[in-house]
Amino acid sequence: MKALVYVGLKPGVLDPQGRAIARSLNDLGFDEVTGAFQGKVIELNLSGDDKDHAKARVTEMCEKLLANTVIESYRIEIED
Amino acid sequence: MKALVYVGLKPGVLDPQGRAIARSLNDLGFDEVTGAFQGKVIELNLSGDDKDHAKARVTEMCEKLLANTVIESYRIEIED
Amino acid sequence: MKTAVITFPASNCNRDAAMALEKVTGRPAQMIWHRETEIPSDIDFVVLPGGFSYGDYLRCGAIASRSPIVKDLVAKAEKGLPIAGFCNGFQVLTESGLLPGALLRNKQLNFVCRPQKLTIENGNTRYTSQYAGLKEVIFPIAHHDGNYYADDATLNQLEKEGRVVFRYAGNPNGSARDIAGIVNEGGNVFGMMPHPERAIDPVHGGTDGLGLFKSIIESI
Amino acid sequence: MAKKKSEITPEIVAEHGLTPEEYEIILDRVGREPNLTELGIFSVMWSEHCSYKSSRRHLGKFLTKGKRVIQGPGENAGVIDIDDGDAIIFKMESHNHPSYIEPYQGAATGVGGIMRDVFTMGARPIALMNALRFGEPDHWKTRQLVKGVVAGIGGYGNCVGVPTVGGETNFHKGYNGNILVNAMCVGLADADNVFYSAAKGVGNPIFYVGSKTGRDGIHGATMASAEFDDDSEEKRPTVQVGDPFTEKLLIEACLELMATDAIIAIQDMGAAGLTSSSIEMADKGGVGIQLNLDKVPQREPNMTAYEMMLSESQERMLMVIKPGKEKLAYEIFEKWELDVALIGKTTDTGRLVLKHNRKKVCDIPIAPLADDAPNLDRPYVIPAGQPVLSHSEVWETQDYNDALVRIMSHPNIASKRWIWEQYDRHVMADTVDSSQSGGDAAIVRIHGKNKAVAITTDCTPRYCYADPYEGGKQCVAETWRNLTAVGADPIAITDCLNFGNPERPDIMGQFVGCIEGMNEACRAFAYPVVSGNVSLYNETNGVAIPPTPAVGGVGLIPDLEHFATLKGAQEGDTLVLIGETEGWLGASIYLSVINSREEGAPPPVDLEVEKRNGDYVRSLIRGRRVHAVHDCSDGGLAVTACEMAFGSNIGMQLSRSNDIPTHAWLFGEDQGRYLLAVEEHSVNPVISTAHSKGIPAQVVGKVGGNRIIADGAFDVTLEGLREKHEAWLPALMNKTDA
Ligand SMILES: Nc1ncnc2c1ncn2[C@@H]1O[C@H](COP(=O)(O)OP(=O)(O)O)[C@@H](O)[C@H]1O
Ligand SMILES: [Mg+2]
Repeated sequence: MKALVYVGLKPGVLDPQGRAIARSLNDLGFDEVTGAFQGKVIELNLSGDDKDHAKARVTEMCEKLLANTVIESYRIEIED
Repeated sequence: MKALVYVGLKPGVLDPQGRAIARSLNDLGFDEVTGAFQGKVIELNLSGDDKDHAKARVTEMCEKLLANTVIESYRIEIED
Repeated sequence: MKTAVITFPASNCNRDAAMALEKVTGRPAQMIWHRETEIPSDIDFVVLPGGFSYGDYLRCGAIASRSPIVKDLVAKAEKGLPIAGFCNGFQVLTESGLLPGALLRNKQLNFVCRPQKLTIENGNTRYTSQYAGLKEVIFPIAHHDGNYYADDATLNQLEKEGRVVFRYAGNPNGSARDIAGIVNEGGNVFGMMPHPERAIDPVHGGTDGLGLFKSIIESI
Repeated sequence: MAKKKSEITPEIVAEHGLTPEEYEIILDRVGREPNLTELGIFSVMWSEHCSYKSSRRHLGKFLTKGKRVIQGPGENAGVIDIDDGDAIIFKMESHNHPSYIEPYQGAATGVGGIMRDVFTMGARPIALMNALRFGEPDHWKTRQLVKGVVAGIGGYGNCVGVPTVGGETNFHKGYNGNILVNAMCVGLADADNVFYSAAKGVGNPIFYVGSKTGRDGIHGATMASAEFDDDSEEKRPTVQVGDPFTEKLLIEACLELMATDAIIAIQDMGAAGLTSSSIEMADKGGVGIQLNLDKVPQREPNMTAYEMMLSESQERMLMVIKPGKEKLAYEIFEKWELDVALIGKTTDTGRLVLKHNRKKVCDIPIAPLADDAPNLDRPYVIPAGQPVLSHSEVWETQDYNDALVRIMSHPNIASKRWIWEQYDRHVMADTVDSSQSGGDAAIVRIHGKNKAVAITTDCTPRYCYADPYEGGKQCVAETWRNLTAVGADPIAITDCLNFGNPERPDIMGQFVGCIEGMNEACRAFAYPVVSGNVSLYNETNGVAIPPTPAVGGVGLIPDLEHFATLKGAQEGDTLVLIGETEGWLGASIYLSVINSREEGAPPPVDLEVEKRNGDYVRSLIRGRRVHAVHDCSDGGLAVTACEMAFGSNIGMQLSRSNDIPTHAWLFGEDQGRYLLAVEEHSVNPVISTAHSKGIPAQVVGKVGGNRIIADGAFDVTLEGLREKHEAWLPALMNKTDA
């Protein structure tokens, strides 16, 4: 099984990397870009095949390590 | 419109970050994790409403700035 | 007086911290490997050193903060053990929840290494009492992720309780309210991005860091 | 049965960079047709990068011995004795081609590689330096390259926790298609616990430790020896990625094991990875080696023997362990969370035997890989020197304020703060603060002692281009002068010889000329070469880089109570210039910035005068006769005075002491000179003692105020000039492409 964990800064937390990306894109002539946000995807290979169980475990992983909930929120997708 | 750009290391390129994450998860008792890979997601807010055009433009952004095509590959999703 | 420095994989200011402690206490500091599960009960002061624990992978300090030794550290912090984290050590302290907030990527995005002027905001803490009214010090900074963030409520509380110990005079990294160093409610756990341990010898270009170590050692 | 069709076609031989004649030798030495793996091994061992085939005979000319030399060229790095049982181990290496293709990773892995060369020998790395050359600032690629290279150097060194204490950065159109990234590492070891690479003894276990082997960098060594063309983009996937975290663990683990007596031989896996490390160890130890490739930690499935042997995955070491110490080795490496495996043993066959999937996939004699490596005598023509330019052939500016500002904010003179503030310069807490960032040489204290090493890198490619022999001399002399200027005894050098295509006689002539000039300086100063590296084929579409023999010099400050930097000048001090000023403007910064001309003979270096002047300056520093010292180099007296003013944060006033034309007086680049800030009461003794030794010395100005003034020429504020000096690089880097 595979889990995809998307981790991004919470709204309201300044994202200097995202801002720099938007600015550089504008400077490169991509005027249509009105904002950019940078987040992480963590792909996990998991043994086992119980998707619900996996989801619960990955949630625990997020709370314990993968995300810092002071500044970040996360979203999990489980794939086969 | 919104574009999501996923950027990850090409297969075969060393991913030290992913390795450290997998190890740490194992240490925390998540034995089911057999591998981890870390990538980036960049979310772009775009003006305009032509999706095909947007896709072409975002591809150009990836080649010029968002991905380092020497070691990274990317995937683009356009949303409304 | 016994002091200790915790070493994580790729801590790299552990020796610097130990030298500073030895200079101030006259005794070598004990080095504790992160895999240990207990801080010896006779240790009076613990430093979490700077560096790039676990390569700064995932988030700075995140993986280190889940090390076995940190569990015991958290327990002892609650009982009042003085603990200071500098640079990466500060990141480990916020990641482990011993100090509020988080450290984000520097606003300018680049690593920055320079002598940095700081104002002493609270000269009455266990980490500043020996500065005897001095208002400004210079410590080197050297970091990529030193941009202090906390929500407004937390920041207001820190300020109200006098827990903002140092502020940057000329913000080098985008930190909220120019915050450079803070203490916990109990006043025993302290964290800052600058490196006082690199300002203890004239060779370093200044000795302003000594006051910080003297303060905490004096208070024990 | 029909004869098996030949697997190795002439095309395959050519793709491996081997000539038909070289292939004939291989057929003879192996005694049959080699398989692809064996051919690959010969090809990397005989590549320019590993065999030094174009350069070997010329490198042999260098002075390599001296009373402090413990180990000269031939090992991973050079070793010098700095008394009290301490040894300094250092080397410089290029990572030019990879850095052009992927600047961040190319530069990062360059730093990683040079550190491994140093800690392989038992030293803890204590300082990093970097010598960088980029194309024109407004060339479309330059900014991206600067950004990536600087981030890569900082990213790696900062993480490992070794201070990057100095270096140099030049911009010139000659590097538009080939940047140079040269990294130097200095380490500290116990003089009686230095480790070498000779795998002596039969039946000893061979350990692999560090990161897993992947497919990265395959053919890196041959790429580093190939000229670029417009298809170079195709070669991209071979770029390696560095992991400074693992490097840090490797350093600590190796040093921990080295503190026991478990290691017989140790060698990092650098260019040509497992191939060159195993073969060098076996060849030096006079033994054979047998490896089971199934045991090699692998990152990807289905790797072939060919791929494993040629992979350039980073952060890997190979070592021969004493029998019985296997358990200890495992324990230490596992503690540091590194991959470790026993992959083979030394044998008495003199052959390299590889097994993979239970089959023998390689069985070749080791000696020919080293002994029969091509040693070419390429034809060369040393270019004729350029004519000497007289003062009147160089246009004199009518506006010296403007000229000064233009020179102080010129790419090659402007502040490089934007770069060095991204490097952690103090980690390890032994960097002498006042020595770095713009100083002549960085000073790093020997941990726990009151002595220090001084380190500098220098090269003036425009001089080397104008006259390789004089330029070569000057590079070595400038490092010697920079070490002297901080009060150190210069001890030895490392070098990184960056040139174009050696198959062209004019390029080969630059190479030979530079080496001969360097060597003459080394002999004059008893200042040997103890390690180095050669990077050839720095050429794109037939355009070669300017000849760039970067030199890294190391000196000793026996007592940290006695050193100098350019930062100590004080109000009321007198400026004294040591050395003769004729006003040499050929090949100068003034000529290039103000006249837009790059021509003329470079300033000659009189090695005897250089030595005499330097020894005197050092004695003044040791006798505490001076507040600040700065050597005169690029841009002459004016630039030297401005830099001292910035460093000391105080104004300077230069006054005429001769009657040469103003531009030559202020901007001439005569060699062997030092500017001193001297306390008033010491001025007479300093000058009269100099004169008694036949050393030119004269008062050239005063320290004080907040302006920088030269009589009859310029008059600007210190702050205004500093602003221009500081602004150039940030402005360049913050600009974005239109
Ligand atoms: N220009 C040079 N001057 C002096 N020694 C050199 C020079 N180039 C290479 N050497 C020496 O040749 C040996 C092989 O160098 P190199 O192949 O770069 O080693 P490695 O691959 O281990 O880094 C080293 O001992 C090095 O110091
Ligand atoms: Mg080597």
